[in-house]
Amino acid sequence: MGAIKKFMYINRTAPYGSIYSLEGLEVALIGAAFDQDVSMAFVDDGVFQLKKGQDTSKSGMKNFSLAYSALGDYDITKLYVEKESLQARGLTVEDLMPLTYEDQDDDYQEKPSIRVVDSEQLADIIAEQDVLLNY
Amino acid sequence: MGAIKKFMYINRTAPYGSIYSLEGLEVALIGAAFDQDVSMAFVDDGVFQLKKGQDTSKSGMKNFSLAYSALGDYDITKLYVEKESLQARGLTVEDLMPLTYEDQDDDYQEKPSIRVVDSEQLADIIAEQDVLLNY
Amino acid sequence: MLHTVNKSPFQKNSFDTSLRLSRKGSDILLIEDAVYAALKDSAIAKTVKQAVTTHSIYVLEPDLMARGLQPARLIKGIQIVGYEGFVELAVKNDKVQSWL
Amino acid sequence: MLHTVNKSPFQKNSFDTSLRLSRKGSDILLIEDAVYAALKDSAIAKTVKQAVTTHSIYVLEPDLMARGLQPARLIKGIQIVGYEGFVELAVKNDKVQSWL
Amino acid sequence: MKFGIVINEGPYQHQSSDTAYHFTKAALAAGHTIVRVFYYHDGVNNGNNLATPPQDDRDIVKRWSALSKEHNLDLVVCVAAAQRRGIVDADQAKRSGKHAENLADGFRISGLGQLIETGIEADRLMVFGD
Amino acid sequence: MKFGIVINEGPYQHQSSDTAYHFTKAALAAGHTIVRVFYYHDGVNNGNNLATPPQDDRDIVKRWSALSKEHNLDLVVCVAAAQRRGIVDADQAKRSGKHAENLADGFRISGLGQLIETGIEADRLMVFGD
Repeated sequence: MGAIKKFMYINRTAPYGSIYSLEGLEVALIGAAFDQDVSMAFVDDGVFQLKKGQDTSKSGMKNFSLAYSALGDYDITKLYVEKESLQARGLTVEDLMPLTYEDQDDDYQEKPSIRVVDSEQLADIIAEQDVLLNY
Repeated sequence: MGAIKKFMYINRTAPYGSIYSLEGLEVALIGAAFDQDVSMAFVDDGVFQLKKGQDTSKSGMKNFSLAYSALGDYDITKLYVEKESLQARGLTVEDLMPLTYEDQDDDYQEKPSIRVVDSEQLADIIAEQDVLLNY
Repeated sequence: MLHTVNKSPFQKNSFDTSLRLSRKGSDILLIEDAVYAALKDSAIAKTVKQAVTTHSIYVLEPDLMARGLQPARLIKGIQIVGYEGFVELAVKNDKVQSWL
Repeated sequence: MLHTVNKSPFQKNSFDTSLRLSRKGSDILLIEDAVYAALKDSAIAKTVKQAVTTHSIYVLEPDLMARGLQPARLIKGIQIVGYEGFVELAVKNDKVQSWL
Repeated sequence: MKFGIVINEGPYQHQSSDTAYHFTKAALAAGHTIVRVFYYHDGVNNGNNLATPPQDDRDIVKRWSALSKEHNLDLVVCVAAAQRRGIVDADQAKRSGKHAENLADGFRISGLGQLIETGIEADRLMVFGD
Repeated sequence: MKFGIVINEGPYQHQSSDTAYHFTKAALAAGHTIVRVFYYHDGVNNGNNLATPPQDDRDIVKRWSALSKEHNLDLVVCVAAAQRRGIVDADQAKRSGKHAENLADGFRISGLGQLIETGIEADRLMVFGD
């Protein structure tokens, strides 16, 4: 199939209000098997997908938030969170799930997957991608 | 069935981008047979539903804008358009289709159905309704 | 009169419109993604704090919980209700408008 | 890079985000309800006029026509394309991002 | 008190059908009556009995059917909206020359007049959508 | 040039499927190749062959089937999204114990891997949705 492509999943929707985030996560997990260069961006209400402490017991929906913890095991280790989106929502990175991965190139040390970037940095990262999918 | 109720259809979506406005108009036309006190409000992007000169020939969708002209014949004669929504979109009432009805209580004179009201007036009108449907 | 809102105020204009087109003294219930409007320290918190002084604002607990929002994070004066409370608000008010 | 936007800027934040997260010099194509962003004299016209100086902004003619928007009503500098032009923009740019 | 329920979005894609379901259950538990649940726009997809959601998730279509059975609820799918989107009962399938029907138990197909009637009969009309 | 097309919303409710259709036709007319049209989320409802839209409106499902036949397009419906929403072919109907299938001509059901493959194979991936 030729060269490795840069895939980015851009998440802009909150969880539960619509299914995009859940079905978007399913794409990311399946896509991990294809050995491409994968990253995810969390922008606008997408930052709420990573909020700690989700509990769907009273609303009867499927709580899929724990699946984000699996991303590291699937070698999806670049989770870009836009600083401006966090700030507008009164959140800090401490409000987010502490997602990590084991760095194979650094003696399997556990490192944070979440990288807070500002709009300008994220615009540059988006401009470097080959394939962009939106949830 | 008892007393006549005040039904209001509140239209907040633009035409064509989604089907709400078309299917909402179908409700209004069917509902006219039930002899209730019916009015419609056009708010936010809903004001675009009444824009003159819609032409779907190149986009292949169904042009349903002419059906608004039929509202008068169905005794739906109170079309409230929010002034603030028009202004925010750079529109004036001259941009809208000239919808009219024949006033049975005034020698069948042709009168305009569109009534531009400000937010505060519309809030009062909404508060007087019994049944509110949203498109 | 009861107004419900179900969209995030950061994403769509439904919450703004509910404030503009509801009379003072009305009840507003935030459900689904609209519960984010209740967050302290957000870019719209000032608007919401002001709204709490003119309207009675409620937020649906099952939707708060699903989204991981603790009561301590909410703007003061916003009241938390469950589905039973949602029904009670609809009974107490003589009409309901949904801002979608 | 081509960015497409399909939501009304009066209703949803997609257009704002497309401006914030696209590099200067990018192409932005307004389709579906996003064509309303091209209107002169609107509450957001100032932002759009500014964007025309930093980005190339296009608008899809079939969607303009469906909504009854005449070319004379558009902000100067916005270019009108058809579905063929949409394809050409996607060919010319090496990647495409859809702001929904 | 008599409630009417309107659902304008399909299952799963948006939360509307979930919220409407929990509201309806809570209203019934509080002793209220449900005049009718009316499905409009993509809401008609709540009545598609060919759905098989994952086993670890709720089954939204079956849940409505079960609630209808338990409380004798009138679940009405709008015929015009259903035709556009491919939700048909045996009668509709025959009329439109389709090879199958896919309307779930407890649902029936009827006209928009039923929506207006719900508004007239109910003390409160609750709209759930996107 | 090779295009991949992704459609995330069902027919009629949103314009996405219309825009994707006109884009696809224009790309084909300009001599480009369509690697695949992939239907995800409510987009799977574009493949429901039980739909009967009004005669004065476009028939979105049939239009995709016809375009597929004319240009030998690969129309793929995501299996997981389709199961949730009740879009099944004969094979899926058998597996999940359903009484009927409702997948339109020219469509096939397959996994999410086909979406990733489309992204890899296509020179440009176009996403249409809400």
